[in-house]
Order: sequence, then C-alpha cells, then structure tokens
Amino acid sequence: MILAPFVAALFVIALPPQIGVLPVRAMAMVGALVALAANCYILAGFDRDGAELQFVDTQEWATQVGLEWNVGVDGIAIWLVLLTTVLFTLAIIATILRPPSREPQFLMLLLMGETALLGLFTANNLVLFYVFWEAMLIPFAFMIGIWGNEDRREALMRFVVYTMVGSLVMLVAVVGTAFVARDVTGQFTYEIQALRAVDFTETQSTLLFAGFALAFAIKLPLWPFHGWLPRAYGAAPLLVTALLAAVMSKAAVYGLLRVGVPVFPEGADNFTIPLLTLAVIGIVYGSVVAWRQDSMRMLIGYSSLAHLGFIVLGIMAFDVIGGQGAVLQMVNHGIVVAASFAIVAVISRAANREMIDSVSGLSAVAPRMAYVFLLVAMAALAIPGSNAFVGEFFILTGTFRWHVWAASLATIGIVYAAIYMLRLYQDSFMGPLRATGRATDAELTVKDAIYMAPLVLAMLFIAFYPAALVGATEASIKRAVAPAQIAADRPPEDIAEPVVPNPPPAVQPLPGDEPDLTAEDAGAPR
Amino acid sequence: MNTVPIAAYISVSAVLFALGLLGVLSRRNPLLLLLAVELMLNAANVALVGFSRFHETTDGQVFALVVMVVAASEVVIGLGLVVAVFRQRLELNVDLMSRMRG
Amino acid sequence: MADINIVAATPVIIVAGTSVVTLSLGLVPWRRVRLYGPLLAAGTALIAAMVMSGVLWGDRQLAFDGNIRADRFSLLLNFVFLIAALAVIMFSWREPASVDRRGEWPSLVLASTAGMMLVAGSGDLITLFLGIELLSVALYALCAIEVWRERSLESGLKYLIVGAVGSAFFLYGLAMLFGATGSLKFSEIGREISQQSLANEPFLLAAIALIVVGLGFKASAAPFHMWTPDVYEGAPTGITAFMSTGTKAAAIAAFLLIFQGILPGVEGDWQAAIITIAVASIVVGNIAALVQRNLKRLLAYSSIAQAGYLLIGIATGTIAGAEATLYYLFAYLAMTLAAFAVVLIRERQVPDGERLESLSGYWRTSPLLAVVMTIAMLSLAGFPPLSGFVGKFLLFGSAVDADLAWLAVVGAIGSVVSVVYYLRVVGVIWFGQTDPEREERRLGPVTGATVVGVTSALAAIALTFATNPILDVCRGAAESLLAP
Amino acid sequence: MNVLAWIVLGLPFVAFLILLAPPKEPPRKLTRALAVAPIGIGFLLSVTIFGVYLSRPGDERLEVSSLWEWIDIGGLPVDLAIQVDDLTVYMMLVITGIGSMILLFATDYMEPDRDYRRFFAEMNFFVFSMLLLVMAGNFFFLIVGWGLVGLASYLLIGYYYDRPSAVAASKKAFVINVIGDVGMVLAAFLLVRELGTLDYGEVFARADSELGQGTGTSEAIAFLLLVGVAAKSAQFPLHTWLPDAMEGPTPVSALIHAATMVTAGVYLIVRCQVLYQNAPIASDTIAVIGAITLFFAATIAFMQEDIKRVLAWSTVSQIGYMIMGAGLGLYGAAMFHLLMHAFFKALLFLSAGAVIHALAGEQSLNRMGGLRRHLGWPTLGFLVGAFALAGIAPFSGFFSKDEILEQAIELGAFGISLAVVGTIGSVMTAFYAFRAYFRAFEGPDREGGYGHLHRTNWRMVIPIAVLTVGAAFAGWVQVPSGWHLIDDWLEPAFLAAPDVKATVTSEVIISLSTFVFGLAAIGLAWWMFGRGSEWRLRHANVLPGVRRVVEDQYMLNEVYDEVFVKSGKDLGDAMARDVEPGGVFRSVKTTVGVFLAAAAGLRWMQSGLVRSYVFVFIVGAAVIAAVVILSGVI
Repeated sequence: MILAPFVAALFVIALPPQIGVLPVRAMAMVGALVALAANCYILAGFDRDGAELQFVDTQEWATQVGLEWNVGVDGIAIWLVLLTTVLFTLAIIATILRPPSREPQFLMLLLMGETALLGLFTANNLVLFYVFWEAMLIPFAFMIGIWGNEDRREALMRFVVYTMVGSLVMLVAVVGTAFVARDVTGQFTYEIQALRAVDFTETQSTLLFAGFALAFAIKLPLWPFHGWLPRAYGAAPLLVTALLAAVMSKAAVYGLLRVGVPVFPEGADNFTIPLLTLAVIGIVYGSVVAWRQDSMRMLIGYSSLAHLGFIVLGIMAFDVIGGQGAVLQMVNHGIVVAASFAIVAVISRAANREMIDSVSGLSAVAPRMAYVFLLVAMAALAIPGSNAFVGEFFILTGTFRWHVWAASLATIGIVYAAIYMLRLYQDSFMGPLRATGRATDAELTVKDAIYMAPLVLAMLFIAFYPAALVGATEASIKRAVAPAQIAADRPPEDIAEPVVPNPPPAVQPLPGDEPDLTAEDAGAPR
Repeated sequence: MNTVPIAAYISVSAVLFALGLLGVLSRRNPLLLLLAVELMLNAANVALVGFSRFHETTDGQVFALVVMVVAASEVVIGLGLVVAVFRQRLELNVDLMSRMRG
Repeated sequence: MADINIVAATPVIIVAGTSVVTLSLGLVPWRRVRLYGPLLAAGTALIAAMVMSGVLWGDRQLAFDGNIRADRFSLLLNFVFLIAALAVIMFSWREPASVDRRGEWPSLVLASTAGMMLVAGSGDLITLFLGIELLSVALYALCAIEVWRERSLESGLKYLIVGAVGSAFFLYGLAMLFGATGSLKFSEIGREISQQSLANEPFLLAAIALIVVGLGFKASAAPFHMWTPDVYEGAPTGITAFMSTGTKAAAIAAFLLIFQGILPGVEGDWQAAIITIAVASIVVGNIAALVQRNLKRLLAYSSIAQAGYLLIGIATGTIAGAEATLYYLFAYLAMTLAAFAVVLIRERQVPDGERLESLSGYWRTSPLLAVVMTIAMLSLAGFPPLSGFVGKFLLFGSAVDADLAWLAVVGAIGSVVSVVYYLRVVGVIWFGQTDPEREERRLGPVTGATVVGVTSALAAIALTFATNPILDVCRGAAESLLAP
Repeated sequence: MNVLAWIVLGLPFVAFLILLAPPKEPPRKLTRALAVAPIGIGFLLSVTIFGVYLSRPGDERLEVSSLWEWIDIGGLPVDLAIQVDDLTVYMMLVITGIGSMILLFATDYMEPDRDYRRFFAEMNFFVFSMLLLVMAGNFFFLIVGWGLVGLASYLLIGYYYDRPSAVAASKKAFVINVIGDVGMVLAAFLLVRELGTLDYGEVFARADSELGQGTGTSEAIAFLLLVGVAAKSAQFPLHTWLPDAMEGPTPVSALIHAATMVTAGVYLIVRCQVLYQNAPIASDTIAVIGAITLFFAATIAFMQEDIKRVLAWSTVSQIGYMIMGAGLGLYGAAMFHLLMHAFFKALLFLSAGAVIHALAGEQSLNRMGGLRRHLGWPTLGFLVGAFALAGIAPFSGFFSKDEILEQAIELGAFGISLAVVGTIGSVMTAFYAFRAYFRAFEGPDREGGYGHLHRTNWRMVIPIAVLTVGAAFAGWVQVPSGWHLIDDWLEPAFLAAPDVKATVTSEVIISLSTFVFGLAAIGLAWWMFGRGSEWRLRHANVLPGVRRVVEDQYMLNEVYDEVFVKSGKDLGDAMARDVEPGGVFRSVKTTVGVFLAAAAGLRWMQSGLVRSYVFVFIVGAAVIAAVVILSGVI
C-alpha cells in the first residue's frame, strides 16, 4: 500500500516526455487510487476495538542496525493514513485540473511525498520512522524550491535547516533509545511496540523524550520553533502549503502520540508543563498573529500554528478523552486546512497576490463560493456543531480534567479564531464589491468542486457522526496514554486500562550477554 | 662491549628531525625544502638503526635501507616537479605558489 | 621459515606488474596500441585483481613470511581500492592528461593502487611504509601530471612537500614503535604489547602521536588537512576522485590496522588523540565548506568532514566501530565517485565546470546527471534512506555504544551543518536559472564517467537495501583484524 | 411523542437544505411555501405534543430519545438525543408559534429583495438551531444549538452583506457570542471533570450530592454558564451587540433578537435551575445583572432616534426583567414573561417593520409622524404592543412583569430593592414606549408628507392581527391570586424552584404603582411628544453632557474598542511585525552568522602558502602529542 505511490512515481519519472502528459496523469492517479483502495480494504477489515497493530508486515532489512521493514496500523495510525491518501489523491486531482509547469515532475514529487508520509504513519520501527521522517522532507523541499515564488531560496534554506536540526536531535534520540533500552533489558531493538515495555529510569526517559519532543516541536511547529513556517508557507505553491499544514504537521503530533508519550511516559510527564505552556502560548500567539496578517495564506498558516497547539494539548493531557479528541482533531484539521487553502486558491484568482484587502464583497458574484467558504470558515473557527468543534471540545475536556489553566487559557484561542476567520471571510466576501482581478473568477467552478466536494462532505460527515472515527481510537489511545498516566501519579480509578496491556519488560538477555539486571536497574544512567 | 646508549641515538635523530622541520619552515626554494625533508627521513633512519642495535636485531637496519630507497624516489619526483616548474618559467619560490587558496 | 605462498599476494602482484606493462605499452610504436592498450590493460588488471581477491576470500593467508597478508580485511579493502582505480581508468577515457601521457597515467594509477593494497595487506611495518610511500609518490606525480597547467603543478608540489613531511612523521612514528617493541611484525608487536604492559611507555606514546599525525595527514584529517583543498582543486579531477576515495580508504585502513589491529590493548593511550582529530575534522571540514563556491574545494572540505566521521568509528576501538567504518567506506566510495563523475563531465562541457554556478539549472540540460548528483549530495548529507545515512547511523550508533555519545552528537551536529552546503548544490542544480549565454561545448563522449556516475549513484542506494549482507562481510573483516 | 418532536426539529432543517440546494433562485411561491410550512406544521405538531402531555400526569411528561450514539469518547458517551418535557414543549410552542407568524410576515416584507430564498433558508436554519437548543438532551447539544443560533444570528444580521455597518454588526455579535460559547464550554468541561457526564438527567440528579450547595465548583459552573447567558441574552456587560444587530432585516429582529434567541439565556437558567439553586452567589449576581441591565437599557432607550433601536433597547431591558426573575428563583414568572414578551415584542417589531416597509426602509423617528392616519393595522399593533410593553392592565405585559416584581418583594430586602429598580424601570418603559408611539404615529405628518406608501397586504396583516390578540389577552392565562396555568404546566420541570407566592398586599402595591405611574409616564410622553416636534426641539439641548453619554450607551462601546479591540490589534501588530521577524528569527540569524564567521576565519587560514600549512601541521602535531601524553598520564 505504501509503495503504490512510490512505484507510480518511478513510472512517472520513467515515462519519456514525448508521449505527452496523459499517461503521466493516469499513472499518478492510479498510484494514488491504489493506495486509497488498499486503505479502504484495511479500513474494512480493521478491528475497531483492537489496540494492537494490525495488518503488520515485517521484512528483514538491516538487522544489525536494527532497521527492518515493520509496518502496521492501529486505531490512531489508520485515520492519518486515510487522511494522507485522501488528501494526496485530491492534491493530484487538483494538480491535474490546474496543471503547474513541469507537471510530471510535480506529480512525481507528490507521490513520493505520499509514500514518505504513509511510511511514517505506519512505521513500527524507530529507524524506519526516522527514515521516512527525513524522506518526507525531500519532495516537499523540491516542490518549494522549484515551484515556489521568488522568496523560495530563503524559505527553502530555513525550512531545511530547521527541520534538519530537529531530525538530528531525533536521530540522536533514536540511537540513544535503543542503546539505553539494551542496557535496561538486554534486548537491542528499535521496534516501537517493544520499546514501550522498556522500563527507563526517569532521567533516561526525560532526556530521550526531550530529544524527540524537540524534533516534533520543530516540525509541528510549536512556538517558538516556528521560525521556518512563515517563509516556507509563504513561498511554497499553495497546494504544497496546504499539504504542509494539513499532512506534514500531523507527522509531528503523530510522533508525539506514537513514540513520545508511550515510550517515555516518565519523560513525557516531566515535560507536561513546559509543553502545555508552549502549546498555549502557540495558540494565543498564532491566533493573534494570524489576525494581523495581510495575506490570506499567511492567515491560514498562522491559524494552523494555533490549531496544532490544541492537538498538542490533547496529547499532553494524558487523558483518554483528550487523546481521542486529538486524533479526531488531527483529521479535522487536515481536512479543514486543506479546504481553507483550496478556497484561498480560488479567491486568489480574483485577488492580488492573495492579499486580503484586495478583494471584498465577492458574495455578490460568487454566491456558491460564499456558502462553501462560510462552511469552511465556521469549521475553522470551530463553531459548535462543526467537525472541528467536536475535536476541540473533547481535547479541552480532557485537558481541563487535569490542567484547568491550560484549557482555560486555550479558550482565548477559540475567541481569536472567530475574530481572524471572520476577518478573512468578511473582508473578502462581504462589503461592497471590489476585486483586483475579475471578480467572477472567484466563483466555484466544476473543477474546483471536484476536489473541494470530498473535503466538505468529510467535514459534514464527521460533524454528524464522529463516532465513526473516534470509536476506533479508544483502545489504541488507552494503550498509549496509560503509562504516562501512571507516571503522572493519577488516581488509580482515572488510569485507563488498556485492552491489550503493554507487554512486560522483556528480560531475555542475549546469549553471552547476561547483564546483572538488578544492578543495571538500580544503576544510574550511563 | 662498550655501547653507545640508546638515548644518544634518539637525541641525535630528534635533533636532526627538528632541524629538518625548521628547514621546511624557513626555506622558500623547493630544492632546499626537499633537502630538509630528506633530513627528517634520515633522522628516522638514525633512530631505526639505533633501535636496531638496541634490540639486537637487523630488522631496523633493513628498514633503514628501504627508507633510503624510498627517500630517493621521493626526491626524484620532487626534482622532476621542480624541473617542470622551471620549464613553465615560474619562479622557484614556494611562497609564490599560492594561486589556490581559501 | 621462508614461506613465500605467492598466491596470497597475487592481487598486489597483478596490479604492480601491470603497472610496468602499461608503462611499456605506452611506448610501443603502434598508434592503436598506444591509444587503447594501456587503459585496456589497466582495466583488465584491475578486474583480474578483483577476481583474485574474491577467490582468496576466506581465512587469513600469509605471503612472504607474513609480510603480506590476505585476509577478509585486506581483501575487502582491495575492492575499495580497485573500484576506485577502475573508476579513474574509466574517467580517464579521453581525459587530456591521459591522452597526452598514455602510458604513464594508468601506470601511475596502478602503482598507487598497488601501494594502497600493500597498506591494507601489510604484515609488518616495512610493507606498510612501502605501501604508503608507493601510493603517495605515484600520486605526487599524478597531481602534477598536467604540467602545462600551473595549478596542477602547484598542487603536485604542495602535496609533495607537505606529504613528505607527513611521511617523515609517520616513519618516525614507526621507528618509535619499533623502538618500543623491538619488532617490525604486526603479530609480534601485538604480542609484545599485550605481554609486557607497555602502556604509557614514552616510546609508545611518541609512536602513537607521530603515527596519528602521519596517518591523519593521509586521511586529510584536521588539523593536517591544509593541503587538501588546494591539491584537490589543482589536480586533474579524476585524480582528485581517486585521492579522496582511495587514499582516504588506505589511510583509514592503516588506522584500523595499527590501532585496532595491533594496539587494542593500549586503547587509553590513543583514543583521545583520534577523537581530537575526528572532532577537529568534523568541525573544520563542515564549517569551511559552508562558504565554498568551487565544487572541487567544496568536495575537499566535505571529504575532510567525512574523514572525521570515519575516524569516529576508529575512535570507538570496538568491532562495531570498525564494522561501521568499513561500511561507510563503501558508501563514501559510491557517493564520492558519483559526485566527482558529475564534476568531471561538467568540466569537460563548460570552461569553468568546477564552479558551483556552472551547475545552475543543470537538470534541464541533463536530468540524469542531475539526479546522480542529487543522490550523491543527499547521501553525503546523510539523508535516509540512502547509504550515507545508514553508514552515519552505524558510526554514531557505535559511538553511543562505546560510551562516546557526545562524539555522536558532535558528528550529528556536523552533519546538520553539512546539509546547508550539500543542499546548496542540489538547490543550484534544480532551482537555479540556466544561463543562456553559457558556452556549452562537448569534449568528446563522456560515457565512461557517466557510467561511473550512474553506477555509483545506484550503488549508493543499493547499499542501503543490501545492508544486511554487506554488514556481515564488514563484520567478518573487522573481526579478522583482531585475529592472531 | 418522540417521533413528532424529531419531525418538528427536522422539518426546518430539511427546508433549509431544500431551499439552498437549487443552483438558481426557485420560484417565489415555492420559496414561500417551503419557508412557512415547516414551521407552521411544527407548531401544529407541538400543539399535539402539548395536548398529549396535558393528558398525562406530571411525572410522565418527560421523554428522552436518541437518534444515534453520536460519539463515545473515553467513557463519555454523547448521544444525538433530545429531551422533551414541559419546558421544552413550552419553548417549542413559542418558537414555532411566533416563528410561523413572523415568517409569514417576512414573505411579504422581503418581497423586494433579490436574495429571497437565502433569507428563508437562513431563517429556517435559525429555527432549527433554536429548536435544537431547547430540545437538546444533554449539554453538548445544548452548546451546539447555542453556537448554531449564534451562527444563524450572524448570518441574518449580516444579511445585507454589502452594507459595511451590517457586516461590522454581525461580526461584533458573533464574537461576543463566541465569548459566551467559551463560557459554556468551560462549564461543560467542569461538569465532565466533576461528574463525568453531560446528560441533563444525570447532571441534575447528581448535582445536589456531588457538587454540593454553595461550593466553589457549583458557583464556578453557574458563573461560567452566566457568561453564556449574558452574551446570548444581551445582558450587561455583554449587551453591546444587540442594538447593532438591528442592521438585520426587521423580521430577523423580531424573531431572533426579540422573541426567541435572546431569551435562550432565560431558558438556560430555568433549565439548569438545579445548578443555580446550588450556587446562591451566582444566582444573586444574575439577579443584580438583570436589574442593572433593565435599568440602564431603559435609560438608553430614551434617547434613540431609530425606531428599531428603541425596540432593541427595550428588548435588552425586558430580558433584564426575566433574568432578574430567574436569578431570584422565580422561574415560573420568568418563563411567563418570556412568553408575553415574545408576543408583544414580536408585535412591536412587526408593526415597526410594516411601517419601515411602507416607508421603503426609513427607520428614523425623525422622519415619521402622524402615521396613524395612513397605516391602520400597524398603528393598532404598535399601540397594543406599547401598552403591553408598558405593563398597563389588562394587556399581557402587566401580568407577567408584575408577577416578577410581586414575587421579588417576598424575598426580603434584596428582593425588595430589586423590585424597586424593576418598578422604576417599568415606569421608564412606559415612557419610552409611548415616546416612540407618539413620535411615529401621532402628531402631524412629517415634513414633505409621505407620497406613495407601500401597502400592507394580507401576509403582513394576519401576523400582526394574531399577535395583537395575543399581546392584548394572553396575559389572562395567569392571573394573580386567580389561576396560574403556566406555573401548573411547568411544575414538573421545576426540579428546584423555591415556592414563592406573592401575597395580596404586594400584588396591590406593585399593580397599583406600575399602573398609576405607568399611566402618568404615558401622559408625560404625550405632553412631550404627542403634539408634534416643537417641545422636543426646544429642549434638545438640556443637559447636553448627560444626553451624550446616554446616547453613546454610556461609552461602553468605546471602552471595549479601546481596551480590547485596539489593544488586541496593537498586540497583534507588534507580534506580527516586531516579534516575528525579530525575536524568533534573530537567534537563527546569529547562529548562522557565527558559522559564517568561523568559515571566513578558516578561509583566511587557508592562505595557499605551503609553509603556513606545514606550520599548522606542526602545531597540530604538538596538540596531538599533548593529548597523547595527557591521556597517557591520566
């Protein structure tokens, strides 16, 4: 499933340029659709109450490095995988409908990006996770670098350097984890599921978590590690910006939930307050800054900074409700942000460089667009009844149970969301009619509808029946947060009981290497 | 047998080595530089021979002979290069050979 | 006593012998033979040596009374040297210097290769020194072989002078080692050291310091790297590629041989020194490369930094470290050759092909080579899943394992810095504007270099996917180092 | 009953979808039918439910039904559920009954508009949201309804999207409503934290034992809900949006900003009376806020020149009465006043709307006068409405408002003081209501006469007539010391209402004082405004400072602008322009600078001179020697 887009990408690159663009398009679509179909197949056979990884596929790769092909999905991953396949399929459709220059290359990079993200979301091996984590960067960097605007050099540099710093720290943490785990248990493994069982001392756990958390914080980005965001979001082609915000940012929060919290519960516990603080600052800061942006794209970009803060809150609350809400919100945010950027793309046909004040009153000539935009805007500001509200509500419910201050301060973000989204909506669609370009260009066309309709339908579906998603996440979330809850000294009745308990610490030493476990356990970290 | 102490061999060779280094540092003519390098190699030879006596094996002496040959070939190459430089009508001054830098 | 066992030395003998043959082939009166004979002979010899190395694969065999060994370690490294040499031979097709000096060019390359093989396969200090000198002396000549070019001459002379000083240091170190142990044979030196706890013996300390300096010079590790950028820039590009792969591999092999092979017992004495030059190389190489606009200089600094990474593996003093180093040598070989192949081709296409700017928008004119260069750069920068990543991962992992986690962190920081300049190259290729006024010329077919480039790039990828078997081989080689 | 209730809830939603679906404007006849019918049918069904419930004993008048399990998250199940009980049915009757009248009126009122169906789609959406709000079976869907009515209100205020003032007003309304929503969600978080459930039934059943009487938690929940109440019901200090909301079409003002949505706060307090009975401080605060609001809103209403704004401030003021009553625990009286207010305020707005319609959009009282002679039904409607608003017997407002005041007197000194405020407010109400009436309908015609007036047709007249009847006589359903049908009906839903009965003495005091003073105020209004504009113009400059402050709504808008909006903007600008490029990026730039400087240094060292290379070489060798020796020693 993961490889389908990759194979398609290879085909795309292999097709000679003379034969025209049609086979390329067909190939790209096939790649995306095969992934989507495989995904649906998995979804159909998915056991919604299971906490284990399902559809696991393991292949030896480089055993001595601990690297092996080990993928599978659980109740958290499956939704992100679905989000990825759907959004990338739509992105490919959008590309085909409004082709950029050098379309085949663009499609190829899109498919490669999809591959990396799918791999990331399914990886059950820390090294594999890291491999995909890095691999994800390359196609996005190329898309920014080749198709970006005149600011792209600086943007690209910043984007790459920031993320590389993050990945570097993560690399050290990845290696460190395996070695420390070996010291503790005698087993050398990078398998995430096995590492969960390892009983790290508090110092080890804290340091390693810090490493991962920093990498995730940069990728998210969490305030104040968002230095790359404005430039990259600003310079990238709109479609790429949309994917950055919608999917790539999820990689980081997903990592936090998949690796950070379950593997290093004590460390996560020690970092709760700092991370919550940063998330809250990010929510407020992102909202306030978003409000004052001149460009539509940047407004959405900064709003994404704020929304991701909510997701971090939900994860770091170590609460089943908050965690499930966070997963739901990952999907929601992906859909809503993608739709928001799609709308910006449509509006900017009538606007001057996506500047907010270059259009107004478009409702008069683009009534259909006005409805769609309204719907999306309402979802973006999480009005009660929208899909995003469900996510935010339960995230904050969960957070509020343990950290009243964080949840309360985060609600400032809700108010500001209303302010900045209304600014965007009203300034462009209300008031007297005015446009830099042809105002009627801002109306929704059939082409736009093709890729926007699925997003809107998904939003409505989640708003009406969130249980479809949330129901399948419970077991996985319980399993993920239970250790952290124990580490946080929660009262016993509040600690989730995982359906599948985490395996007991593996105490089978390697042959010839039989460490004195008691001494090791008691000993200080090396 | 009244032998020269090993310390003496080593002292002499160390002094020779240092002199060679000094030569490399202070001379500008490639030919003189080559000479200085020869000095350093031969300092090593002295040490080898000295140790050879100290350990009462001939291995060191064999090594010294080999080194001599090697040093000679090195010098040959060096001289060849000097000639080539000369044929390009460039001044024989290593300080002027700094077109590549940075 | 006189156990000649010439079979074990065949690879070296083939290469060294052919060196003489090619030299003579360049002199024969028939033009056709003069043109193609030397290169063909050299290529054949290299392939034959590879085959022999493959045939000899197995447990240790000794030749010439143990002065030359053929074990997994030396044979594995033979492959590195031979591949590098083969690449140079393929590069040299239609290379101006090679055309002008038909016999000498392949002959010197082969001689240098033989020197490298001697280094890896040496069983005593004399052979080791001979090997080092053989490879160096041949390279001095190769660097300066384009005698009509002032830069080439300058490069050769600089290399010679600094190199001779380096050799002197190395030799002096060997003398000290001899003095400390009273033997020239590795096996006896090792036995001597383990038996008579010679740790902290002044002669041994002096030997270690001097050998580290001498080999550090050959591996172009900071602070003995100063010659590297100038020489790399001035030398013909094919030779630069050879130097940055073969010489470095030989130096690293010598490091492994001496420090892990015969001095493992006194790890405490040499570890700090190696760590020092490793860190210095990583820092200096990566930082200095940041401002380079000349591709060959950039690759020179990058090779300094890469030497630092390789030294990390040696500094650990463990089997895992040696194994990682060997793996990384292969990865490094692949990616460096790919990079140099592209530089070489570009040099022949445009007048100032080694300038970074000359690659601007290169992917439009030559997408294949652009991809090759991209893979090389990404792999050098350590992007997963390319082999450069796997290698670094192994190296840093071995460092963490050896309680040198901070060294891994330094290395990792270094690689982040390196991303900047590697990606600058990639950025120029893909995102730069093509200069319409640029004069494009073609100096004959560059098939050989293209083949090398593409193959190397593929290898850089393939090494990742074949990590398991290759690591097994590397482990065998690393273990054979410590075998008595 | 559940099926019927679901149909009532679903019809307007379906109508909303159908109206939106066609790509082009459907025929107007169809739009009209689709707009009014669902709500009319909904009213009939609500009446049916009412009838069935009436035949049941009190404790069987509660049904909860769930459509599907909407979400089950971490042991917190939330169903898409409705709860139909007496209170719900009561609200349903108000919403669908008044709503169908107003929509019928609107079919004619909106005739000139080109976006005809959008209006009705949004109106139906509002009715759906409002019904969801009152029918929700748990706090989650209460909040959903709460948010959606805010959205509907936003859309309808900004209906004339090309008018910047309307756009600004809609934004203001929305943002303040979101602040209210935040209060609500925080209250819900607290409930989940303490009780682990959001179901009405469970919350109310366990509140007494688990939250406790007067505890911090109880108070906190009550206060947080109060934020929602104040925002939605336009109570001090979050009332500033409602007068601006008059930018919307008049039927919108009638339905949303007078009869139904703004009274949601009262509904919420009554619904959560269990929580409020546990939170005495919050309850008292509510009562005080109600009193403050009713008084100051009345003073502001004195000064308004726009007929709709007079009514808007009177709405704020009247809701102040309800909130005050609810805060004092007089839930029956508050709900009674809610119904009466719905009648007469809808009537007033519709009458005013008919006038505006006739005058082609003119809203200023200055441009009216003597309309009695031109417009029959609107005059009658406005007059009856004004009497009801003023609380003059025997019109509806008299019974309901006085009931609140009478019962308040029974609650000790606190109640009496609030009752006094209420009584004064009542007199003021009478004055401003008739000020508007006299200025619009009596006296001479405006200068220049009226020319052509748009006629009012049957679709306008019928609603006015029906509401006139209601405003005039509905008050008789609950007569002091006689019968109290509404209290009886709502009895089962009052889980925690204190039993307050007004004594005859207080009834007499309040009734007489409001009646007598009210009539006096009307007389005063007639003396001042009933005879044309001379008196008004002569005294236009009395107390200019006070006038200006009152006209400016006590400067509250300016203060908010200055304190929240402007400082927020400044903060945002500072962050976007200074902090973003500066603080966050500078550290990066510095780091990069250090690296580049180091690179330049290395470049300088790479001088190209062989001998300097050898020198560095030797220095390096010395360093290595030192390291080796040191490591040997150590």
